[in-house]
Amino acid sequence: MTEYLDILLYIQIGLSSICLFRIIRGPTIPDRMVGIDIFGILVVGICAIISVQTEKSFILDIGIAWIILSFIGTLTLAKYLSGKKLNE
Amino acid sequence: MKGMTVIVKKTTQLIAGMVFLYGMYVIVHGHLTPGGGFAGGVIMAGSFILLILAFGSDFMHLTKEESGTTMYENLATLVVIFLAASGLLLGTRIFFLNWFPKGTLGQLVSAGMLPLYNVFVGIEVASSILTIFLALVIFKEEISE
Amino acid sequence: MLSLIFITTGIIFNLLGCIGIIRLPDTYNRLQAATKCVTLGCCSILFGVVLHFGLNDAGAKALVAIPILFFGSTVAAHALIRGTYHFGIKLGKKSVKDDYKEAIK
Amino acid sequence: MRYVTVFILSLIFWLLLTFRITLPNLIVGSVASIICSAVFTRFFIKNVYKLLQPHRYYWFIIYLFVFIWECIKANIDVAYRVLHPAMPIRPGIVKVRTTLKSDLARTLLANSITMTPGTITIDIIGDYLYIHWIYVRSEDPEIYTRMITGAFEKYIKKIIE
Amino acid sequence: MIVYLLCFILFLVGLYGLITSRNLVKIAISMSIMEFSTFLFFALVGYVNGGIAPIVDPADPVKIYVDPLPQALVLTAIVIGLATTAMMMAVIIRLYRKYGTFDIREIKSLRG
Amino acid sequence: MEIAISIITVLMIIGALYAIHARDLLSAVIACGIVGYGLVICFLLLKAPDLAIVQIVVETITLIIMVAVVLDSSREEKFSKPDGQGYISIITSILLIVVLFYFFKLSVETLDAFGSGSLRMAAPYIEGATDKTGSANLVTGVVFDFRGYDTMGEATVLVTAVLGVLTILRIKGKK
Repeated sequence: MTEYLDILLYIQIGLSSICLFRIIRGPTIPDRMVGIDIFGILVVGICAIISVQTEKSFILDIGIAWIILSFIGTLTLAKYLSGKKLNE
Repeated sequence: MKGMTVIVKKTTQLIAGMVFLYGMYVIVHGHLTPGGGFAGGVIMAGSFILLILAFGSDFMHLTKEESGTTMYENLATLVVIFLAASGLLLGTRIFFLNWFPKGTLGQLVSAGMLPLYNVFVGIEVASSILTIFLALVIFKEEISE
Repeated sequence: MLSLIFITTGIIFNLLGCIGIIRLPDTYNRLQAATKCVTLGCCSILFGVVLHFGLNDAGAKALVAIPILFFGSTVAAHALIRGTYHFGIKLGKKSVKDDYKEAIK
Repeated sequence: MRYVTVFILSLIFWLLLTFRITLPNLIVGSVASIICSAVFTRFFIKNVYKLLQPHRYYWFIIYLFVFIWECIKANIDVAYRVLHPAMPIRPGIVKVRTTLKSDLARTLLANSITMTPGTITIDIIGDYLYIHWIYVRSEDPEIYTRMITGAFEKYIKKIIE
Repeated sequence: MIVYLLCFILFLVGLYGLITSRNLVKIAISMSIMEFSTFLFFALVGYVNGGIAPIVDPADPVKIYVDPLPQALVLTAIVIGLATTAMMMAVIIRLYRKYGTFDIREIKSLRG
Repeated sequence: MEIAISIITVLMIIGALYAIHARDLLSAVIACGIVGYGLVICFLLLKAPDLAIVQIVVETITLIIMVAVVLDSSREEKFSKPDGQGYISIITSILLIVVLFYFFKLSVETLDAFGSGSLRMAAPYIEGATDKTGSANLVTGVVFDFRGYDTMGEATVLVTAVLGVLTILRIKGKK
């Protein structure tokens, strides 16, 4: 069972490299923002798999913190795109 | 129209309180789970940053002269130094003396004075991050060349 | 054993979403495929974690994480696609209809 | 009344996070919830009496099952379009009229539309929702309005309004 | 052993950017990358094979733990890195308001 | 475990190279953000959850501050062919990199193998921490009890940074 979860972990890390490919290759600015947003959601899955593998509950705390801060970061980038100052 | 769309505003109203409470959870459980004063303080500041991003800066009635966050920051730093020096008041010669009763390992009330340090460091970090954000983002128009 | 099935299903959905990031032609379609598939995949993985731990502290944390992830990612996708339109990115070559152009004039 | 509601919701969230009922935990949770309700009640939604009516929860559970079914259909649909060698996409932005009145109901409708087959909400102006669709199935406004919002609108009207 | 060399290569990439770039924001980014490689090296040195995270579970106390001392040092260093970055950004935005450019050599030649 | 960390470190190197060579400043900032997020995965795999949660929050705040700085500039870096001074700096950096890499390679050979616990200070801290501090999280025990002076210095540095930012930004510039 541990080896099976290891394989899933490697697959998830490989998927996050696809997001890096889109960040480097993407022709416009919004493509890169899509890449960093998807990367933030994928790592929550990595946290969940590690918490199953080690049977500890505190890894899920990091996952919840990651969700909240990724939301704040994406809102900042989206507000940049729509052409406003950050305080309007 | 001030701020972002209706969808972002309504969702932010529902989520911001939850973010603030989660920051408090990370601070208070700093000696049992990962986290502690620094991470929880930044998450608490993040809830206010979220509200400012969604609604614009007018709704909190911030005055341009003084926002009052630096006061909390300096007070919290003074309390941390006073707690560290409280070992000297008892007659010993040790700075950072942990003189509270320890309690049992793994419970919420344990580890002596470490939760108190965590709480005040958290308040200090939250107000300082919020001050940096306000100074760099909102009060930038005040600079005149 | 049921938890492993849910986790594997989530990984397969994540894989489809990432293939969508590579293959689809313009920004709007990429955002659609990626947001839907990856969000449902991660919700499925978290539900598998709930089934694995049962109802104790770890299971409750995973159960709290699911609605936060759901609301956060959908609202982030909405803000991002609106910003993309206002930034001036054109729709793709295959698109057939654009009603939003008259509305924001 | 709003303060009491926010306090109770915060305490429930705290107990879910910690998941142990002892006396110190209850005291610390109550203090944290009092601070949270004192700071954040100003920004909470206005009308909280609707949370006390039990038939809304009944409709909410039925809505949840409908929503999960639609969500799984959405993913299979997108997976088909991604894996097909010719990529059968036909994107466009359409305009849909809604009959819901309150802001919270419109927010829930927009979030639901974002997770269903091939659609993302772009903006709300007046009574109209602007939606990006990955495969525009028809050109007639009546037909696509019923296709997009038909499954959710009646449940949301019973839940919130 | 290959991990240590990759960590050093990350440090050298940051050093290359710090010397050759002329933009003030890119200089700040290069310094961030050098900080990252240093943190990674301290965390690598403290790892023990088969160890678990340094949080004691009272139920079964006999385990091998990862070394907690480098983690405490890096925890302090990350916070100081944030303070440095904020200070640097304030200086950069002040210079942009004054001269209207991020290029360090144009700023040097304006003088006055 | 070593293979996974190697893969992520290679990804971080590619991201860092792109961040340095990008023409657009906003792309450079986003690439720097993804290098920091990759560091968080390394910390998660290396069993350091405290560092992971602190690095997440610091990275996001850094991203917000950098976006706020880039927001009201022209965002484009002007391209100009490197002149004499540019060539001199490139040649200097390449020489420095070769020399430093040689010394690094020499010093790596004296280290122990990965995962053998090279530092020998671990045992006293782990033995004494649970008895002396009573804290279940050993890192918090070390930070606030054994190394309390470091933490006090860190708090002071943060206060000083805030005062410096306010002082720099509040001065009215004169014509």
